[in-house]
Amino acid sequence: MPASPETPLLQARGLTKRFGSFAALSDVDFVLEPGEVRGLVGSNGAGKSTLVKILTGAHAPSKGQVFLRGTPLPAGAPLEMLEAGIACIYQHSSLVPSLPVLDNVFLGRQPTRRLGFIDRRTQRERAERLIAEHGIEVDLGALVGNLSTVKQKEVEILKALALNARIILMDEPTAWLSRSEVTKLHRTIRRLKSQDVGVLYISHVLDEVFQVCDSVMIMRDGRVVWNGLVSEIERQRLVDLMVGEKLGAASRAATHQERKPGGTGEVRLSCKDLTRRNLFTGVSFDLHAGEILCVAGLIGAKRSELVHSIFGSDRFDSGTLELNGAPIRIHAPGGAIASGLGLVPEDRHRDGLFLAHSVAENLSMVALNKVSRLGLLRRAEMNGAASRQIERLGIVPQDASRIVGRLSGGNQQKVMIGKWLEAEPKILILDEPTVGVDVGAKAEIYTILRRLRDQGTAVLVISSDIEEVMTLSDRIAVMVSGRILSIHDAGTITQDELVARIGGAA
Amino acid sequence: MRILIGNASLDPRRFLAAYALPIALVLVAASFAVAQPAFLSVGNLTGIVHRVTTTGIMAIGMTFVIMTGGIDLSVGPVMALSGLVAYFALQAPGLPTGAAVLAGLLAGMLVGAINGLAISFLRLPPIIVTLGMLSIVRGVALTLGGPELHQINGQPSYTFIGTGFLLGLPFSIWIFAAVALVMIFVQVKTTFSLQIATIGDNERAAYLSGRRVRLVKAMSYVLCSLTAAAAGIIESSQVYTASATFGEFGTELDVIAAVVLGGTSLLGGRGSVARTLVGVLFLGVVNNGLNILNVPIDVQLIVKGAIIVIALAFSERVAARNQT
Amino acid sequence: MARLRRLPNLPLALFFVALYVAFSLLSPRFNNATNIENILSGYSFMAILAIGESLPILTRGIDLSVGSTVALGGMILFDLSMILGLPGYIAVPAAILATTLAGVVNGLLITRLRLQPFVATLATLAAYRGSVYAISGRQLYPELGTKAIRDPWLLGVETYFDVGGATHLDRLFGFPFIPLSFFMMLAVLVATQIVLSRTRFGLDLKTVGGNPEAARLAGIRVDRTIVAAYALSGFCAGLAAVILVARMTTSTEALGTGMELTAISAAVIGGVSLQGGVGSASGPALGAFLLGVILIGLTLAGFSQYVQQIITGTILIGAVWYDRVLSQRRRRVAERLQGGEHASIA
Amino acid sequence: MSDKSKVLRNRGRRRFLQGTALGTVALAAGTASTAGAGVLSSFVGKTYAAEPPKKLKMAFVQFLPHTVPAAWSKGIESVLRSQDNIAYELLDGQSKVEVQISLMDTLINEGVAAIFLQPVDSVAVAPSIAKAKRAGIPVITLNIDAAEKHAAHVEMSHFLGAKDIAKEMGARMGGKGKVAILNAPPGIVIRDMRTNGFMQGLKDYHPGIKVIADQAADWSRKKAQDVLSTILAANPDIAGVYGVNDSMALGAVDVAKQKGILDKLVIFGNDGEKDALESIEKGELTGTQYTDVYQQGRFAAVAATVLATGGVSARSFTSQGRVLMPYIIATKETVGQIRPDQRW
Repeated sequence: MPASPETPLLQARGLTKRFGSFAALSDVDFVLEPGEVRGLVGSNGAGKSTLVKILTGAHAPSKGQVFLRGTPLPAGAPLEMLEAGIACIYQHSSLVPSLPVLDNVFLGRQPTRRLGFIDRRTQRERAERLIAEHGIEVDLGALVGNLSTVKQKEVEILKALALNARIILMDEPTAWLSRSEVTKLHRTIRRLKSQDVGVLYISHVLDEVFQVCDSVMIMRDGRVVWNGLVSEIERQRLVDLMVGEKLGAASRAATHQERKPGGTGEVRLSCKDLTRRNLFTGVSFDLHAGEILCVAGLIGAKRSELVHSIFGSDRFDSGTLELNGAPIRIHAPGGAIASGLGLVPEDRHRDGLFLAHSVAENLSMVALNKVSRLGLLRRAEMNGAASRQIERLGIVPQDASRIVGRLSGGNQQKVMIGKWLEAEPKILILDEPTVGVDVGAKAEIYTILRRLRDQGTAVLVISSDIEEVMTLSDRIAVMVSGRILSIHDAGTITQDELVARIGGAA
Repeated sequence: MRILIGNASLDPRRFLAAYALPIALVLVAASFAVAQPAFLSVGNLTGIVHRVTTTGIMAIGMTFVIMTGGIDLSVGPVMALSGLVAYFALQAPGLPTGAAVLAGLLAGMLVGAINGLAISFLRLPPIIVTLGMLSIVRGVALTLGGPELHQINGQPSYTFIGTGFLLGLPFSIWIFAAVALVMIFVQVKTTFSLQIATIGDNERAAYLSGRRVRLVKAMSYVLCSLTAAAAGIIESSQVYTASATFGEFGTELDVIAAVVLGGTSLLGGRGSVARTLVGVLFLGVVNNGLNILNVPIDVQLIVKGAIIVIALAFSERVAARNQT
Repeated sequence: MARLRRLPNLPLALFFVALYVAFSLLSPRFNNATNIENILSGYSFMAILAIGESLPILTRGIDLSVGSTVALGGMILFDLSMILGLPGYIAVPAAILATTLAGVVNGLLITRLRLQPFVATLATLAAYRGSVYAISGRQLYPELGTKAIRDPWLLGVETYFDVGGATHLDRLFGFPFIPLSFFMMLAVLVATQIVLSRTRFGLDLKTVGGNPEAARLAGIRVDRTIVAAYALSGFCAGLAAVILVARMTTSTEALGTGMELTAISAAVIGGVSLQGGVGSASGPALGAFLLGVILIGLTLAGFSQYVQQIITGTILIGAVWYDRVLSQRRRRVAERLQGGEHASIA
Repeated sequence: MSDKSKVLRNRGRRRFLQGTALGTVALAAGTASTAGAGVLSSFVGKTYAAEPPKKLKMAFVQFLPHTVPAAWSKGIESVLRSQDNIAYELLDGQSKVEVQISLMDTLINEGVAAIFLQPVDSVAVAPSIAKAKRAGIPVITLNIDAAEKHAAHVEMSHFLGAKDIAKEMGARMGGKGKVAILNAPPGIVIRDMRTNGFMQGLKDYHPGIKVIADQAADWSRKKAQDVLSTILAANPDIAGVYGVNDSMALGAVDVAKQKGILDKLVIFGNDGEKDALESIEKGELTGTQYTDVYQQGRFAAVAATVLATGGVSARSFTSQGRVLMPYIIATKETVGQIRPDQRW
């Protein structure tokens, strides 16, 4: 039945969620109209994820009620929410790696014939129709686990579309997407708009919010602090509302900083045509002490593979690696660390953190020898080091014994970086250091990296976020499908030129 | 404090979570004591400890393996093997007892090394590797010693291990206590056990943090087999006999049950030797109580199963309640 | 993330064939009709058990209680037909119902009490064995211990079909008589295979094992699925019990001791991943018969009983290793094609 | 005491002699008349006459690795070794019925000349035995008779043995007092036979004696130690302990020694393996049911030889040969009769 003008498509009234004494969400109201794209922004821990969880039925609100076209929805009932047509694209994959794409698209709601037999034909037809409609390229037969992260995201979107949902929640949908794919996604969103689907769009990338959203809702400490049309608010004010005045200023300051191309001029690490078959070829560059070199490129340009090969957690077939002018061969991360390298990996949950362990334990895992003698732990020193890093990185809560799994994304990211700072590497490589991190934390991370640089550390950053590259880099290396296309001093290349080159233009 | 509940605060709910099992232990023990006062007699209490020495020592080693997210089903036959090797070493003229014991322990460690290599370097599923070794080691032991019982005569220094007394307590209990204390220290204080736990938590992250993941993992299996070997030697000297049929099927399950009862998750990542010991005592008390009340075997098994379920469900509940 | 392994059981099948050929060369008596008949009649029940076991494993669980459950089913059959003198067509369904319920209990312990499957079924392993002792007709009426079950409906399970004769294949070569138990195994195999590959339930099983969170978010009734998995495992244990009792014309309290480990080995050899989400029905069945072929083959080849254990263990590890090598090669290829992330270390 | 023990000794010896006689007679009855000769000749180590050209294979399917089947195997071998046309092998049932059955099938398919079988259960193996008969293969069962009639059965009666133990034990306890049984979990018939026999014995001869504890110690000496010391904690006034096998009885002895109550306890085992006999001689273990298991194996082997080579087809057995092994309740007084070469 068509939504009558006065009853909104989705309405939340006084949503409140308490965990023990801590209120993750307090008294949140909002409405979502058909064909509306509503942005939802806020720092990590502002309560965005909690809100999403309530809307998907993963959590039941402690107080408040959600209405679909005026009719109240049951609390904490995933299935009913789905059947009501509320789909969600999560930050972390909700796919089954061991199943083919087709099955994942219809996960839990395969069209079935009698006796719960799956109607393969209908399933495939519907999937193909969707693919055609939304111009998504994916092999329905492939195992999801063998797909790249990007493809997996597309499958997730496909999955949501397959529900022909009236409402789609997107939690950081672009976190792992390259620029071109983001635009593709936005096209999809506009199409959904035209089909009267309501979209709740959560993102830390403010540009996207301004590009795609009609209205925006700003959250802080579990409350909605601003709510209105995008046209009525300008970027700076939004940032301030999100992170509070102080941090806002910090992030402003972060954008204009003096650059030091070539740093101290002393070459720390130099790659001489590193090659790994089918991945990257003839990669050569020098990394100087006291500079930040950003490797810009699209996801899938094999930048992660490159740095893992450098770091020894993966191999390369040919080429040489020189450390301070002397050629070295690194076989395992242990060796890399011993010779002063550090690598902050891309996926903090898969590669970075010990979620069941305390902040202190996580922070000391790389520089274990610093907090131990003869294999004996020194808890005192461990906690000392921990509180030092907590201080330095502004990790909240300031509790070294807190289990990392319970921290917000931004703080987890900080812990992961802090782990490496403890080891005081001469060369620090960061792979997408600010993915899924809010503006405030971003700014802080930038400041940290700059401080490192100024202390003479050589910093290599891999980023798909053009803004980040432009903000952070002293020099920019453009990598396209496994090759370094060119290296520029910051300031000698404009954002648009960079975008063009990343796209593969000569 | 920290020994039992790591770095948990004194928050009452967490406290309860941490002490769910000890509390359950006390309750069960109390009810047995009511039903049969003799349960509390000094003799019986030391009897309980004496009974769990071998299982307990093995459970300590198993804790580390399970903390890595692995499991070791091969401990039973290792007991038999180490006992036999020690026995044959004792037959060698002029070989000191110490050397014989060492030989037995080495045999065990060899098995552990093979487990470790296969699991951490060939990356095979632990349950299958150790299941295979379960039958391999048994086969080796039987080829070595045959089905006969080899009596250990005239080896006072060897039989002292299992049957001697020191300050009024069985010597094997002292060994148990020593091992327990050392391993608690190792688990709480050393980087080794921290690495073990982190590997269980996120192996790849540990690897990328420059940890020598494979080595550490392999070592945990060596350690586990070592404890099994020690248990085997203790048993063989307790019964003046070495035989390839010792450590019969089911031993490994008892050991694992004790570890899990102690709250070590089979998914790895967290675990505590001290808690394992509580689990060991728990099972010991249950067995002893059921014997002392002369409960028939069928009821015994059912009750044992029920108690395990209840105890775990209880601590699970408490843990879940303060899950935020 | 569940470790990814595609599984055409091809490598296993090849290994099986290779082994079969090897044994045939080693001992003349191995590759003959009688022996094939022995393998079929001696290990079909184990295949059924392994298929059943693979369902809980698919959900990232494990069922250690199958051995005791078999004993439970067996003893119930024994009591019903020996003490109560009930005919097979009542006793058999009753026993299977009981073992299925035993499975349900496992499932409930895991879902309701949130126990780890390993522990829950470890506890029931003890409890069910205890129940077997408790209800054992052999203990209540010692004289029954020396009497055989004569119920035709029950013993009917232990019949053989002269397929060769019917199809005249036996004119070409010595064709084995096929035991009914083998056809039962085939039925279970086909049914399970269809359920796994074609039905919602099968997919839910894999989803629950492959990514429980995703399953929950997709609105799949995770708990119900898990309970069903253990129930089916219990059901298969019941079938196995029926076959065994029909073979032995009695049941013993010790029946099925250690069977769980054999079943698990068979399942894992058959490519069922202990990380959940990955598995088939044909694999475990093949694995079970592989184990049978090994035992019989080594016996015929005249290996000492103790050396046999060593070889069996080695083959078990070897099979998994070989499978791992292949799957890793496949994964690498897949990455090349997909241009995905670097091979994970874990 | 002294004259009482004299009585016992005499009784013991008399029974032993009876037993041996009975044994040979039974053997003769059970097998072809040539068997007697076979027995003798094979004992003096001559090879059996009239060898067919091809090597015959005989196999022993034990239930699980243990001293008793090991000794049987030795006994069997000692006879078969002397006949170079016979190959012998020992197979292990891994204490699993299904494995034992599968091994039977395999041996039948292999067409062995004879199968020695230690059945886990008298009924469970019956179908396999029937199958062997159809294939014309004689099956000789050891200790546990099968429900299916077969070639020959060589047994030491567990029921009667346990019954005598109860009698002997009661006599030494003066017909009253408390007894604890160190038992095995159900699942092997022997366990039931012995337990029932023992209870029957107490009922018949010493109704005054109470069994106050019957606990499973899983055939294991270590478990027996723990279980008994637990039982003792609750009932310090126990006067007798019956271990359903020697290992468990010896476990009881360990405890008694350690608690220094050896003289207060009457401890009986069952099987009669050499460790137990030693312990009896040392005056620690009170007694056990002994039979010459080597001999038992030899009898079986002889029967098998006769059946396999004597042209007697397994099908033609309407009544089965039955060798009742003589046993004695070995105690400090009688243990002396057991020659070193009879100790296993």
